[in-house]
Amino acid sequence: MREIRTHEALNEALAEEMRRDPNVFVMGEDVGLFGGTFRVTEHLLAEFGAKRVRDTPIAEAGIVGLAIGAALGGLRPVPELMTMNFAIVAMDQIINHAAKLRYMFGGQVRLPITIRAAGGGGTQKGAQHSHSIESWFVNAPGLRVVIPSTPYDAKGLLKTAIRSDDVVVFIEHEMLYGVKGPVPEDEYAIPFGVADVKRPGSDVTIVAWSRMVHEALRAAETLAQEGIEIEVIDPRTLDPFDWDGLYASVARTRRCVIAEEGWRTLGVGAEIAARVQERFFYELDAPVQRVAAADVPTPYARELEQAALPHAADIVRAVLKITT
Amino acid sequence: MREIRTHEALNEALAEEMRRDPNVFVMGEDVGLFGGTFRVTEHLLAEFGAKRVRDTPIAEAGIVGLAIGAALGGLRPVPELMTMNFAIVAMDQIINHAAKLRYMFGGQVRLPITIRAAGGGGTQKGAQHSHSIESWFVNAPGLRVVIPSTPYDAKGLLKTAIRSDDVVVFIEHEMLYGVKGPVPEDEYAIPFGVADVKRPGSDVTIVAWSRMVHEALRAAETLAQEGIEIEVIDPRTLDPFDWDGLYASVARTRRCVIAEEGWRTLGVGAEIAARVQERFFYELDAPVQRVAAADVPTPYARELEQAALPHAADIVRAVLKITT
Amino acid sequence: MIPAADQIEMYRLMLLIRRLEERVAETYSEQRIGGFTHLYIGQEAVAVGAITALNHDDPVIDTYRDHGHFLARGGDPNRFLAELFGRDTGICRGKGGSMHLADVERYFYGGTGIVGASIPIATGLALACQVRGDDRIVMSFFGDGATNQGVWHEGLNFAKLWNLPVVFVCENNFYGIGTDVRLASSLTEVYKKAAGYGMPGFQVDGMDVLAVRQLCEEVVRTVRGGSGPVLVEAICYRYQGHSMTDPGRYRARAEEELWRRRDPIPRLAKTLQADGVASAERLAEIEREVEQVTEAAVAFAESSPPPPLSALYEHVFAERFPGDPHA
Amino acid sequence: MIPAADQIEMYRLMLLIRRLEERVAETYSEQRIGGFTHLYIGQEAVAVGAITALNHDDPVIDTYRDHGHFLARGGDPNRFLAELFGRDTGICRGKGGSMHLADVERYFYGGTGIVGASIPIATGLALACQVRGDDRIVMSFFGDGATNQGVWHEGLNFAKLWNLPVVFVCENNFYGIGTDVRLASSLTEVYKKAAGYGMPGFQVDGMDVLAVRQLCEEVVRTVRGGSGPVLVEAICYRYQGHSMTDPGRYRARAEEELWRRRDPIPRLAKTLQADGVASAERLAEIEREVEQVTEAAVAFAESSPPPPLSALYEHVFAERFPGDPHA
Ligand SMILES: Cc1ncc(C[n+]2csc(CCOP(=O)(O)OP(=O)(O)O)c2C)c(N)n1
Ligand SMILES: Cc1ncc(C[n+]2csc(CCOP(=O)(O)OP(=O)(O)O)c2C)c(N)n1
Ligand SMILES: [Mg+2]
Ligand SMILES: [Mg+2]
Repeated sequence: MREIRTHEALNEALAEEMRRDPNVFVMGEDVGLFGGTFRVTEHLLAEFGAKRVRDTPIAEAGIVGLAIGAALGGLRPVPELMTMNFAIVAMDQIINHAAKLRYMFGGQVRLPITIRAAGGGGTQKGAQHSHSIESWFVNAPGLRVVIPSTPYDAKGLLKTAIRSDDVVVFIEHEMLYGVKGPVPEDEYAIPFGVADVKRPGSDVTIVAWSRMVHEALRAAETLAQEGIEIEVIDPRTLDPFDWDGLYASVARTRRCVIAEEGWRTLGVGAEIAARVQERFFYELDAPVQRVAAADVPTPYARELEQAALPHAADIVRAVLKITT
Repeated sequence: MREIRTHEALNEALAEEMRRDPNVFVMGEDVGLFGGTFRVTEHLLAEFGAKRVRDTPIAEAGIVGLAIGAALGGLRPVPELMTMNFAIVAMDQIINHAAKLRYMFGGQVRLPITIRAAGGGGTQKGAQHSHSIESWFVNAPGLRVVIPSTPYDAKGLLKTAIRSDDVVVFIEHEMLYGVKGPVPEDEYAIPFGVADVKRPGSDVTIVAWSRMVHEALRAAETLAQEGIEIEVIDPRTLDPFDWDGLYASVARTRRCVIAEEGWRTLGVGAEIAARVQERFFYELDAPVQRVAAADVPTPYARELEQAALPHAADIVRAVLKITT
Repeated sequence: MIPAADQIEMYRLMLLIRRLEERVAETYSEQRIGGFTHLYIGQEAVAVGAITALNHDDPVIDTYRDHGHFLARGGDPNRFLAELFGRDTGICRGKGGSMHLADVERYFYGGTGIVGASIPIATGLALACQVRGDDRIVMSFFGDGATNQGVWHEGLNFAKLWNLPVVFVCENNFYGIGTDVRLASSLTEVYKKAAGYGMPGFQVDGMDVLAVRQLCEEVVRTVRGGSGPVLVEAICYRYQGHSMTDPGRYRARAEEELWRRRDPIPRLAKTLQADGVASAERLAEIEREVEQVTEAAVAFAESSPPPPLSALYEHVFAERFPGDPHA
Repeated sequence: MIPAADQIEMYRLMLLIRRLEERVAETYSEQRIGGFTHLYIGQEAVAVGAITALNHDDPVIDTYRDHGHFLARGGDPNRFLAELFGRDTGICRGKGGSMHLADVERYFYGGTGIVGASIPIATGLALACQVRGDDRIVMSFFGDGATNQGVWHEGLNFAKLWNLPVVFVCENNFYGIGTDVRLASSLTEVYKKAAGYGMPGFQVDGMDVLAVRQLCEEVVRTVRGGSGPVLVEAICYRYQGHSMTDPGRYRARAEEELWRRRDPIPRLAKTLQADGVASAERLAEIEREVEQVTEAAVAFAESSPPPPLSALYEHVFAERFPGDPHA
């Protein structure tokens, strides 16, 4: 199969869905002429024109608000907030409006909106530009939360997101845009709520998403040399979450480690750990381990940033702690 | 001891601290002439004047931003955001600025800011006006999070908050303002990070804060009649969290229930459950139970709202599940 | 000139809003309505004058003070009151309440409770109208207080930048809860804020329904013609407190009385009679009709069942998945 | 007239910014600097003209494009470069990096990375100055793009409403990353936006340091005198891409060349000589001094140690508690 980069896979998904449905349109800062800060919207302006590829002012709350209104008016907006850091400026529109209007209005409206943004740290962008705040979106009811780790998943999930009649927060990772992977040329879409076993194994279940899937796979390689077989489960969508898929794995391995890039305290791993430990209270061989970012604003200096963020080595350590 | 209402206790704390320190000032929507939507700032304008009790435009991001600037300039602002729902509009200023400037600037600045707001539901205010989003503030490093349940705690903690050199998110509960309780006339302050045992007991530890403390106490009454002795632990501050205090209780009871008004998925209870289950993996007699709000936007109709929010009866049920 | 039938209908609508809200106030005091309830009494001329200048399919979007606009849009009084009573027959199935009335069949996209937040949403609706090329325009209502909130400015900038068909209607009633507009806004005449966007701004007497209607007809015509957005400021006054729990002590009695003398309903009644548009008998008849509609709405709301508990997890999403709570 | 010594100092500062940033660009390419780094090259006249019009204790607050303002404020080149290198000797102990330079001893309250967010913070600093009655005024720098962000408007409204001593300086370089101001702002002349707040607004040639200085001296005088806030728009151009990773392909070469011919540094050099303020020799001497300072800064940064890992949990809070992570 051909291999393409994540940003190319996302670009294909956008272009294909825009061709399929004239109501789909893209808007955001630098998505047009500039081609997108991470090249995800490259060439779209040329193909679809300025009415469907809209450069906007720097006004994230406005962007999401306009997307909501456009969706109420029958369009299918795919706003880009450039990075997840700037979603914080738009939080009220996302949490209090996009996520709630349908419910408050007793089901009278549909809001087919896919809010795209890049999250994550690792390239020394400092405290204000390194957020992994997926746990907030998972906490608030009314949002689907999608967070792919490979070009294949990115494309297939973005297509599903755009076709969804619900509000999807689609979280990309800055460090994954350039990563290559196999992506079929034929049309496909990946359903929400189906975890992917990125590596099968029998000894310990590692739940990881986004960039941490790759760290988990690296850790699994290392651990395989010690004779420990890791199963790496990538939920791919955090809402809906494939609890059944995860539970099936943990039922076999009886050990679970969660690896995420968000802050440890009240990262998504807190919910997973709470549920797994409750559900498998009598079956688990060891307490669930969480590998996550240090509870500090992300520092700039490379050494400090690396110390703040979780790595494969931390996952290996967590696994060894509960296997030896 | 005299009994006063929560809003009166908070009002006393503000007045006393404003008398003590001329740098302390209050700002917010309707805090002056109107006396505060929940009467917390009543009479302050008359005593301290319009320079220290500042009515503001409806611009929460601006309010928090001004508070940050004022703190950088040597003042000690106590902004009120009226309700926690509107804090969402100001999230970037709170999370990305107030919480991070000190760290990003390598410790060059102090930010003695107490951001007050009322949270919670229960009076049919609907989806946009019923938030308990303390878990977001606990997730983000750099904020102290205070959430009292009684007039006594409210006063003592607000005084500590105002004297603190850090950013404090001070969460009040709309339904508790009118609740009376004993408050000494003499000066006192309550330190952060010290949980309060609101009722001692030996069989099950219930962790609850804000309004849910009262539901937990009600549940404890009911359960006492069944011969089950509940220990109700009120952390009072969620950051810093008195893990030692909680662990000491659970070490004795070996059973833990968490009761909170926030959404169940990734409420603060997720973190507590994850930690308690990890820490007491071999000691717990039963899985940790969480009592929380249904994962839906809060509905308006009384019957639905009551079904969405957690009650004493739910706590009783959770306790019985792990004791019988 | 506004057709006679329209003038009479405007009278009926203002009276309907007034009488229904009087019953809202009563039933709120009896605790049959809960939560936040913001009365529109005093400002009826704005909603009625402005909304009747629209086509029936022009989208309208609103704030929490939405009773008047909902009813002026032709919303069903029964389902209106049932919503406030939190009943399953309410326009939002009892899930929204007073602040979140929406009636999508009537292109009424609801009340929102976060001050200023509806402005970019209105602008997005206008974008949809423009893109679809269906000749519709949007009307967005908000208070003076909203014009100091950041998103208000973001919305106006977008609207002008993209030349979108939207009429922003500010109901300047001089207060945001208890805060005087002079304590909140560096420009107290809101229409002047349009200048910051190169947008035309107009001011109108919001206690005079015919004046509002006339200005809005003109504005609607130019906006529908492609002029781009316009800001309209209607000067008005709310006769009650900010919400049902506000006694409104921050306002001088003399000021209140001044504005009560400008009550838009008797004012229109007088004009209709003076102009020979409607007789005193005709007006009395309308009053009786409105009373009947009002009583019927109360009866409907009272006799309606609450939403079933099964509704709790409904309408969170359009599509459900096995992982969802109580799916 | 601006004193000769000041003019020479302004020349030195502009040159220092230019040369240091050239080394920043080099060392960034060598990956000795990481993250986002936004060069100020081309806009030096704005920071230098405006900041030298202030007293040393007037607070300044900034965006992510903060090198020029930090240095114009007299920030230490050594600690500047050490910060960009992520060293413990950096002005923020290596925790901030290029976008978050702060030097509180010099009343420089730092760069922030969220567009527009520093505006209400600047306004709050001005409130502190007013309340303390210490005669200081605040200067707030931001780009054209920031003026479309909601908090920008909130900040300006507060500032005017409370008559706060703050000068808002917009550096209009016609682009927000790759987006032309005409695609982002309904009013492309930013100073006109002041009208929405009843605030005076001025425009100045931001490529002419003497013009910037002159206007700012006047503005600073009136603001210090109690006039309330003022908005200044400096028309300027950045010669490099938006950040070190942006090749800047969205701009026409002809446009870039036009602006390069207006380079503020040679322009001032010419004026200084023409006016007999400084000879060619004196300017060459300054060039040599600046080179030395620049080389010393590189050496200092290079030879400084990274922050110790123990710094990771430091500075999150002023006060620590047992429950804190790694307390
Ligand atoms: C963002 C936000 N902040 C605060 C509030 C609380 N609040 C509700 S209505 C209101 C006053 C609004 O005044 P205005 O816009 O003039 O409308 P009016 O009530 O006069 O119709 C305030 C402050 C809110 N709902 N949303
Ligand atoms: C709220 C927010 N949105 C988006 C960004 C990404 N971003 C960084 S700089 C920039 C352009 C800013 O343009 P302008 O204000 O004109 O300043 P300039 O870079 O030209 O100095 C953008 C969009 C950001 N940092 N913050
Ligand atoms: Mg008002
Ligand atoms: Mg710019």
